[in-house]
Amino acid sequence: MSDTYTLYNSTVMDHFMNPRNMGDLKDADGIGEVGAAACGDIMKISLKIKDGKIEDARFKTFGCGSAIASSSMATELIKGRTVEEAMSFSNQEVVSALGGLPPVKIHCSVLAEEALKAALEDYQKKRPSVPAPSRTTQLQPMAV
Amino acid sequence: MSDTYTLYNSTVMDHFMNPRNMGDLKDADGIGEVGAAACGDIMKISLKIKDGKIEDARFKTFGCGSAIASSSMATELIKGRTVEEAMSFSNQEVVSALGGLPPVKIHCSVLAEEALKAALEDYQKKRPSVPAPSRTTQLQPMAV
Amino acid sequence: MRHVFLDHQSTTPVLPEVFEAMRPYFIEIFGNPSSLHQHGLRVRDAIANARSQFAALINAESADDILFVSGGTEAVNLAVKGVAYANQRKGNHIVVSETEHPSVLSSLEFLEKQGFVTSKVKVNPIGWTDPAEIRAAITDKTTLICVHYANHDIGTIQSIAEIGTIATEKGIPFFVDAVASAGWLPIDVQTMGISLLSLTPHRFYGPKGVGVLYRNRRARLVGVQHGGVQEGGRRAGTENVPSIVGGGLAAEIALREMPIRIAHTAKLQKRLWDGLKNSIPYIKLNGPEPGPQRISTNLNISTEFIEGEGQLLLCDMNGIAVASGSSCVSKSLKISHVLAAIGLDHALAQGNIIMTLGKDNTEEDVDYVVESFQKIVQKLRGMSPMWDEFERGIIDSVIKPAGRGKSFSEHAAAVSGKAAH
Amino acid sequence: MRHVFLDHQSTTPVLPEVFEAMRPYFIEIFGNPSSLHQHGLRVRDAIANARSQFAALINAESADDILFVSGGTEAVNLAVKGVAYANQRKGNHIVVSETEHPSVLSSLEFLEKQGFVTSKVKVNPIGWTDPAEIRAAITDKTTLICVHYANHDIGTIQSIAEIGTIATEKGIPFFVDAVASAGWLPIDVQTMGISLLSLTPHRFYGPKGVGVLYRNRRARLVGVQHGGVQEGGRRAGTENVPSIVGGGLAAEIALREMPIRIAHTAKLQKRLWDGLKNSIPYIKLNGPEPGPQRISTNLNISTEFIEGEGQLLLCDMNGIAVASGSSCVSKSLKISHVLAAIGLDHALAQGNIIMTLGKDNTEEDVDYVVESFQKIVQKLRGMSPMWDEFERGIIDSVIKPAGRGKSFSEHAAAVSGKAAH
Ligand SMILES: Cc1ncc(COP(=O)(O)O)c(C=O)c1O
Ligand SMILES: Cc1ncc(COP(=O)(O)O)c(C=O)c1O
Repeated sequence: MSDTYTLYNSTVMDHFMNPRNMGDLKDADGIGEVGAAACGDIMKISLKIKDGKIEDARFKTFGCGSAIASSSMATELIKGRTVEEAMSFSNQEVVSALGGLPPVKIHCSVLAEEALKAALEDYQKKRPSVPAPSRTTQLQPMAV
Repeated sequence: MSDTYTLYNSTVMDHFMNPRNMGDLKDADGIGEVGAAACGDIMKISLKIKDGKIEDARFKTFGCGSAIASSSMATELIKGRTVEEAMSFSNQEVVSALGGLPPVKIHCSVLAEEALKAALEDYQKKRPSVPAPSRTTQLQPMAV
Repeated sequence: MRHVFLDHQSTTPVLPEVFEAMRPYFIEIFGNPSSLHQHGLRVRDAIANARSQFAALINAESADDILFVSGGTEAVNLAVKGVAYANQRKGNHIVVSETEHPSVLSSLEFLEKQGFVTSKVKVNPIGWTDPAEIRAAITDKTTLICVHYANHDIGTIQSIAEIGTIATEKGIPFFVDAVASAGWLPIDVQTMGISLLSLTPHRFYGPKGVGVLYRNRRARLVGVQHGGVQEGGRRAGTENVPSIVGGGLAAEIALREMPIRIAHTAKLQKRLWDGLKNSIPYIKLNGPEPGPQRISTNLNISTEFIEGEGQLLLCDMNGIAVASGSSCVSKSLKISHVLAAIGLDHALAQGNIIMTLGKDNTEEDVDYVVESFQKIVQKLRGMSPMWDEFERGIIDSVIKPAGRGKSFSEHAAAVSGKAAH
Repeated sequence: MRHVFLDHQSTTPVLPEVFEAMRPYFIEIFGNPSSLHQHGLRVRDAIANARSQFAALINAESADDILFVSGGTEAVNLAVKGVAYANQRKGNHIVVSETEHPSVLSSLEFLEKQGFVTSKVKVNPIGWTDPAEIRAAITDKTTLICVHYANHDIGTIQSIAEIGTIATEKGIPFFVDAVASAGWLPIDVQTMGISLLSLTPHRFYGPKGVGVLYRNRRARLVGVQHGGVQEGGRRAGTENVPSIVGGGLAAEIALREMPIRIAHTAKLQKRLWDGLKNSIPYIKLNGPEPGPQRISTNLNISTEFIEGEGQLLLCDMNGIAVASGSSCVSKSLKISHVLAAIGLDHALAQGNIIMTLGKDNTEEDVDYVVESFQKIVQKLRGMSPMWDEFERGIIDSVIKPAGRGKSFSEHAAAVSGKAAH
């Protein structure tokens, strides 16, 4: 076979094969770990925040290719944003940046949003002056 | 295509393609015409009988290949037999002589037996001294 | 000996280019489309392409409206049962024309055992279903209307667009069995108001082993072959990839060549019927005259005083492949229900021959058939007691009654002791 | 890059000689077997020959006991529904093992809506159905017992002959789904007491588009695809002649080569599992150990702390084609019901990978897979929060519990706010 056939588009495959920001952050300012009840995926995002700005982000994901790609993309997108901006982050951004996901895999991008929001919540818990992030979905993320 | 594929075996095909004794007999001593209710076939057998012996037999058939072959074969088999012998003629003889017929076509051989018996009946009606032929099947042939 | 295939209604050979398109999918590209690796993903693309090719043939709104099944019969079964079951809460009544293919009628018989009710709408003597009678048969429990496009036996073209208008107006799903017409008649499911449509490419130079059910998204349908979630959950089972790929290409070619194929077969159809009727007495055309009411590929004739199987066999021995709706030819020993539905005399039904033309038939083929068929009829009439009795004035002709003797059927009933069926 | 196809359970490529056998049936010998002329009669012979070849593969009493359908799924649907409907007056109860293929279970769900009742017999932790439990489930209303021969996911071989003895003793038809085993396990329907058996040649180097239902003459069966009177009235629809012909040859070859194929795959199966378990920690074999209780082609493993789709995709990117029963891989987002039935922890079901061997796999292939898979697991564990948390003692391993931390499932439930399913 000459061509390569893929389940996901090339952007998703690239983020799955070469994930950006994979790992943990030492001394993270906020950590969120969430799970998707639908399929059992688990995603963890760690943030380094300085002067109200996300300086660095890392992820770890137990899940399918699109879950890994979604967390990779989400961390990419979020870096450099203010906490305020990040609070209105939506999974749609991940989907568009990835050039689309199969319908059955959209929940992976939701998981990335949830992990990010959980990390921001965790950050706020430690710094109660910051307002809570807004929710764009119904899922209940949970910080650990 | 090199070979010829046929619905019936080569004996049946031969009797269908080159029927023996096809036609009518002038001044026949007995004529039987019967129809198969099952499929609408019609068969007519004419006999020339002399000194209690079938000297000649002819058929005409409206019906499928196996009906034509059955009447051809039946007239062949019956020629030279005494009326008495002919009275116990059975469709099984036709089937064996033809080397077999598809199950759904066995009724064609029955029709040949019936046509023959009807012709013998017709002959007897004209010569009441001869005993009636024995029936091996339940079908009701009818002389015309 | 010349070989003339005149049984294109039963099946057609695969086009060489269609075979070439299929070839790699047996050995090299052999994957199961459900697999998530290279082998599976690669054939998914091929199947998606075929879906678009079939969608184009019938002008479907979307390739997603094309479901792949194993053949024409399965497409019909899925349409009829799948819609009936899906709408079970709304109603249990189905309106159908009486000359549908057995796949439609037997599916309905099965459903009747489960409490569904069908209304069979009669056809006129050329096999045409009056849309007004379809409308009249509809009740508030009707959940499906089934009318085929062209009849498989006698070639009658039904008034699909008119029936489609009625169905749309009433909001009832309309299923059109186009197995005998797809590839040979233009189809536009959108303008014709068709909700579901069945076809199979082995009727237009594509492979066997695949059928298509078109269904628009407004028509509810549940699967009837259960198992995996192939075809959006509406048809379980590993897809027959090579046939799907080949069928798609056959559909593309059929769409492109349709005008040529129709014109060619229409010309031969006329030549054949003219030749036969001018050289053989007591022969009748069943169904409409060649023209806009009849599919260009089909001729259905009855030769009086002789039976169909004999004609078929002698045609075959002369290199001519034909079919017959006579009872001797059917496995059930019954005449074609279509011939019965148009009220054809039993004697004529017995003498039935069906000749169906294809793109590769020639004028020389047709002339050879006319010449051979004339001799065949002559030979069989020479063997037939009925012809003899007709000539002797004992029985009369149905086709051209001369007012003498009794009818063939009366005669047959008398000699068999039973009415013909 | 090396290419290793390890998904023979999903489908196999057609053998070159099988393709050659099929080739003439597309263009030259294209007839419809229902036709009474040369073209039809010629393919009848070919189909009869294929029937004998399939009969030999399973030692059927007679070639007449072989029915051709469109695939494995249709064979299963016909067996289950066809026997259920045919015996409807005698009873409405069906006994089935809970690890049957979805084609069996979904057919039964459909029947349940129509008033049939099924008893699902549990399997033990390696997926084996105890014949005693089958016996215990039988009632005087039981009209069918369904137990597959080898499981499609975990390769467990069922005690068919023992269940056959029970079925024979009780006079109940016994249907064996052999789609995952025919061609790879010896089958003797006569000595094993099998009344009906399903198979499809695309699992043993034959074509797609054809399935076989064996049924002995004592088993009553009605058709479920309605229409023409093909296959003795039990399966309507124009036959897929090329696939039938090719399938027959594939069956003949499979029978001849079976001992070699079994020995070869059994050796590779052992080498592969040994290689994997020796190089990768926290990996588990699902189903029986390689040996007489497991089909020689199947390995089903769970790699802890990582998910199946990622493993599958990385395998694919390394040229290795595999399958997975994880929920992310299924269209329904559910883990394989077989893994659920053997009580596999959800975390392990998520990490599931199915590798199925074929006759053309080599030892080099196996060694390449072991080497690559080790790296793949390492890469994915490096990305997995679970692996990290396991290493940090927050969660425990299911495969080798160390008595520390909570379980993966507890953890997953905690972070998702819901129990895993
Ligand atoms: C109108 C019509 N519908 C359905 C079918 C069934 O198609 P198949 O035999 O290809 O399954 C046929 C076949 O003759 C047909 O002519
Ligand atoms: C045990 C079993 N039965 C039935 C089937 C259905 O076969 P097919 O997909 O070929 O129709 C499968 C397919 O995976 C199977 O493994």
